[in-house]
Amino acid sequence: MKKAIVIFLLAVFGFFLAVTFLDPDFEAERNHNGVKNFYLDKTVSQLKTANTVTAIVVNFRGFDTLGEVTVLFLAATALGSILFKKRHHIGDRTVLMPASSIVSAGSKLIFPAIILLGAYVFIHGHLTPGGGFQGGTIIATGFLLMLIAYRDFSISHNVLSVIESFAGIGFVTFGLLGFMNGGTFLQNFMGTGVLNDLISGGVIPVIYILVGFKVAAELTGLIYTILHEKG
Amino acid sequence: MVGSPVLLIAIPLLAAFLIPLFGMVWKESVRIVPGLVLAYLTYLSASLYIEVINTDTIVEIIAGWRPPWGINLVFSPLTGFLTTIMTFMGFIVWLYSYRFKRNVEFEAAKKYFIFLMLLVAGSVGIVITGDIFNQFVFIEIVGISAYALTAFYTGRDSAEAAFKYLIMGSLSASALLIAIIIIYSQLGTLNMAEIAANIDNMNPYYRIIAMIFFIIGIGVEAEIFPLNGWAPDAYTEAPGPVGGAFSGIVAKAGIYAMVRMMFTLFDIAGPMKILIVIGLITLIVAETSALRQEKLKRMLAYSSIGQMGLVLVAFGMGTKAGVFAALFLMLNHAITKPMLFLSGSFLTFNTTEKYIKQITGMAKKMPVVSIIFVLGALAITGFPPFSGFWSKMAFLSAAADENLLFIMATILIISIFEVVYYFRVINRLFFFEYDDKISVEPHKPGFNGMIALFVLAFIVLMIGFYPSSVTGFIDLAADDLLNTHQYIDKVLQLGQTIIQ
Amino acid sequence: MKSLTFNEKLARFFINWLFLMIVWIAFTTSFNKQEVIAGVFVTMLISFFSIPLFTCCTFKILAPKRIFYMVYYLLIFIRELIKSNLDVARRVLTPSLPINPGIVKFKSKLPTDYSKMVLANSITLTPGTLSIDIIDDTFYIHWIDVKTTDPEEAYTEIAETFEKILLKIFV
Amino acid sequence: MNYLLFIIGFLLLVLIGTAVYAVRQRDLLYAVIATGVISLALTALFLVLQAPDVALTEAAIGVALTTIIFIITIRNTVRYEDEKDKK
Amino acid sequence: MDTTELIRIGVYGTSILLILIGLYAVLTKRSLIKIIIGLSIIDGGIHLLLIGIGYIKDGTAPIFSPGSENAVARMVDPVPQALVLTAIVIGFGVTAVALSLVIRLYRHHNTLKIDEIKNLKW
Amino acid sequence: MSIYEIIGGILILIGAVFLFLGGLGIYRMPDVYNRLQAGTKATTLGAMSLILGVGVVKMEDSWTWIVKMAIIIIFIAFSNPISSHALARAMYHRKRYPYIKGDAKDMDAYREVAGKDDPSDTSPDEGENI
Amino acid sequence: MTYIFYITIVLLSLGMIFSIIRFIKGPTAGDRTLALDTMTTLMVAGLVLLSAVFNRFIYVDVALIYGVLGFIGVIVIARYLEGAL
Repeated sequence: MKKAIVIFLLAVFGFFLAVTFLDPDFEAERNHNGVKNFYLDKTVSQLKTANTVTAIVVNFRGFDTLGEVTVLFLAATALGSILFKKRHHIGDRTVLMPASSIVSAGSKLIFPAIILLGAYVFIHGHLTPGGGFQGGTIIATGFLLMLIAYRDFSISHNVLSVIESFAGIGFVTFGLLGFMNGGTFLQNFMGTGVLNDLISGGVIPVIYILVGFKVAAELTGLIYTILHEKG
Repeated sequence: MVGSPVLLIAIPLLAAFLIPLFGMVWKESVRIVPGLVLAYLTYLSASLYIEVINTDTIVEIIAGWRPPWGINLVFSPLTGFLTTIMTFMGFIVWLYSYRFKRNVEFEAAKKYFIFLMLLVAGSVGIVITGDIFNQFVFIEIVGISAYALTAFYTGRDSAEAAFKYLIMGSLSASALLIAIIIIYSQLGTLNMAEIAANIDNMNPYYRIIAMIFFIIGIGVEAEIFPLNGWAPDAYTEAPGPVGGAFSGIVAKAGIYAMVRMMFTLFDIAGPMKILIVIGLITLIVAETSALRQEKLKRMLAYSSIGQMGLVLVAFGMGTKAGVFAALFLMLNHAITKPMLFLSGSFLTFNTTEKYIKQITGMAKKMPVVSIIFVLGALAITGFPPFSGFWSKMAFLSAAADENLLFIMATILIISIFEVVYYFRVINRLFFFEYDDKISVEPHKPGFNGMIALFVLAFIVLMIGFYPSSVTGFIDLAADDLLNTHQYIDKVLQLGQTIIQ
Repeated sequence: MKSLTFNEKLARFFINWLFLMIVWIAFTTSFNKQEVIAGVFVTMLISFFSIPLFTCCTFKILAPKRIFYMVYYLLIFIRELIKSNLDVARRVLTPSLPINPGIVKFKSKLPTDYSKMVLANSITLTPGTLSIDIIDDTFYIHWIDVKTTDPEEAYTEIAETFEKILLKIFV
Repeated sequence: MNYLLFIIGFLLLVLIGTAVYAVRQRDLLYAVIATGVISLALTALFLVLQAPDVALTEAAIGVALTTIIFIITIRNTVRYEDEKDKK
Repeated sequence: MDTTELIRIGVYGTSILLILIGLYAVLTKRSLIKIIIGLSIIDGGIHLLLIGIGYIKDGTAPIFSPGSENAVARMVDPVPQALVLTAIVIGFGVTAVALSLVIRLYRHHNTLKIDEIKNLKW
Repeated sequence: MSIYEIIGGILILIGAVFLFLGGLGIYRMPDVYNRLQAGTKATTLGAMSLILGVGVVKMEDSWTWIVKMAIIIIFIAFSNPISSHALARAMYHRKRYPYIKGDAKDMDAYREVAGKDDPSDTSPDEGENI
Repeated sequence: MTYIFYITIVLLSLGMIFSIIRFIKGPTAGDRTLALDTMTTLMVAGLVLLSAVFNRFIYVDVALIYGVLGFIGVIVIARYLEGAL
């Protein structure tokens, strides 16, 4: 009975959504060339950043990114707070049994390459797809591989939180530096260089690198916390 | 220029990232730094507010791109008014909980204060931002801090309340995103002023669909009727001061977002009636539920939801008097409800259930706290010499101007309900004998907590005896909200003066 | 983990640096001055922190003889890979599924984990065999078409060609 | 241009099918693996719709991180939606 | 009907279906983990919808790599992509918090069924 | 058609065929170990060949493609066997019985895996639901 | 060249369909994970092919990352099945 009601409600809801989005008018009445062309134009001419999405994420809508980083920070902190237990076993292992020697040898071998891949992704955030979030996530995934392949691989929570704090402070500080130099928060106050060079885009790659460090530290901490959770 | 609105967001975030570092060096700093930050925010927003009133609305652009393209923050008489209240209440809640968390471990205390600070910062962000997607991000910040704060205590049913809140919160965030998608695809912009200026170009059908999704999206924070199922549980299960923070800070931000959306974004006459309907339903359902609650905090939570409904009804009238009454009600509620929560949580200290019967006869053991509780109850039910009276009067006269007799009658009946359930508590508090078996163990309230309560009581009395001290501010704020064209001009004209 | 002498650390650091630099160049696919300089710094940092981790080989691996055997191994490996794929194709496409699977084991003489890993990977990718588990020196192999169950014969059949070359590379 | 239509249509079908499977499956582990497939199809779809940044994000988050947090939750709770599903 | 139109309808339709499937899971399923899977399916649908908004005929990614500088006219709208980027990361954070709450609930109630966890009224 | 396109096209086709066979293999084979055998081998070679083919086709324009393809090929050749080994080992530790034709009962190694005396009566898709 | 591309796409889709059938049929978690693994590899090949078709070199990064991370996802599930997590 409950299912029937739910399905009926969903049908109504879906009908409205379908009428909205599948209507040809929905495309026909669209009117948004201004923003897109402005962004594409200014990204090349002023910011000298090849990747427009990066330019939007870090510069035009940089405030969102600050909020987003904060959301991740909050999520990692909240995870620690929610799963908090009073007795804390120091000798807790993340995994119960050792992995096969092939898996552990392979992870050891591929781990630096994964970290390098992450670093590559966030250093080239303004040139190729990707950036701080993606790079940070890749690095965290690398740590995840090590954590599940080795029983005695441990990361210091303090180191993680120091990295995280410094990256976050760096982000806000760069924003405030723009505030002091150019007049607005997060303003691009550094020289922009030549399009498609590694050193271009002014403050954008710097902020994305900081975001990369921060996301990597946050996600690694998150995984580390949740892996230590034994039911 | 004393500072910039952007510091209202940047400073708490900076501090949140700094606190773990400070905590490694000096443990006490995790309690002190958030307080300093909140005090600074209160100072900053108050001084900005005064500046705004005397000169002109501040529109802060970010990253050097003018409004239609970049994100902008708007610090107007209205947002300044709300921001000042919210930061001040954040400071009060911090003050109250400063020693409250001393018996908790260091790690937990650190997290508690980070969440509290970011809750305030996120709510301020919701209010001052001028960009709908940015508002979504801030709603998520508020949301996650609120989930974490709700689930703060282990051993209660807090995780359940938080989970309920989370499900509703993320569904509503999805609805908000759909609304943003519709608006962006039709108008090609995310800036509120630009949307407001171009809303007439939008197909009315899509406009209504987008508006419905917006209402669903913001309704969870604003505690409107079908979406407020989380509120009573979350208020009950969260630590005492957090209930105050939810009702005094988060709900205000939600209401603001809703009203800004209705008045500025979708400036249509008809849907205003929606607000009245939603508000009335919320009000009636909440107040009748409050009548049969046995737990103190749950009762306060329902009362808080009811007040939000009242505010929405007042906004729904759409007139100057109505908006004035609504803002006045918001101010009152923002001060009185935290006062009730804070004193109530002193009265039921260290219990998990917080039944009303547990405070039987506590007035003799903790007279000062009890008197403050009564003061709050009287203020919120609208007894003459206190602040609530003036706001209810403003509300009734606004309704009378519009000849909304039905609403007036409803409000009067609801007020009787309120009186009944608050007096039930007061009766137990004062006119029953203290009983060891059911009542809680009285304890000595902390010094800081008492200061927080006294400050609130002082404000309630001050507004009660000199309502003219705040009506001027509220009047300006109401003008600001109603004047959509001025908002659009202020935001977009700025763009023409600072051209990249 | 036994502690390393300074020289060992240095050797590891430099070989890591070399390999990671090659990987970096492959990632960026550019010899632009800025990219290379950035790469030098980044890879230096990573190889410094991965000194205790990345232990596959020392500079010995760069001796010409070993490189020759590596290339030789690669060629044999590719031949076996293609053979194994044709084998899979034949089995999959034959309607009657001509398989006779089973699990056999044999002992290997390879010394380090890395060489065992290379052997196991090669076994997995060569005709009809899949390494299932390694316990100390014993390899457990799933064989799609069991010819023998004797460990010695299985060894000759499955692993001998690879292991001979691997011993020359890694020892 | 028709090949694009074919690829997109195929991926969309995979997406819907896997979503239905994930919702209907009573073994939570299988449902979690199905979310991995959803994320895979979404990644390809984002790339085809010319959003490599988003595809990268979806790939980086959907492949391992979402899986691990879901799996840890399953490990700490129960694997089946209903105890009687356990064979 | 031309190809772009068909692609668009397919993408929108699929996203709507995904949203509905996810909502169905959230509303009817009893297992908490299933509810969260439903939430992530909804998220996926919304992200797809948002990307579909930005797609244009013969589009290419808004990245000015060497060799594609003159493709500006064909570039798809970058704004929805930036929004989705933000939304994906936020969604991941919310999922992590939700799952940790599930672990807490299981610790407390020893069940995942939503109708057995009702100390509070739903 | 240049020589690059011809060679690259052939490589791509070979790769596509093997990838298809990999899919078919995991569909047709009777138990998880055999599926792993077919799946891993065919998809690894298929993906390598296809990616190499793309690199060769693009070699006409620039050398960058082939370098990046090479690194992808190395990663795939390295990681695919490891993941299937991990999977096989997981099955092995969960005592998943391999499918065996009637006459191969007397293998010691098999007993070590299956831990059961008479495996002949287990059909491939039965056993503990893992 | 176009025809080669079409044939390849069709073959990849067929391989994908067979993996999905295996994924749905099961019967064990190992089979499903194997299907996921196969699909990952197919997808890496497909992404490379697509970036060649769109003629954007930078798209290859997506395939690269998918290739590297896909195997970690499989190892995570395998480790869980092993009982090690």
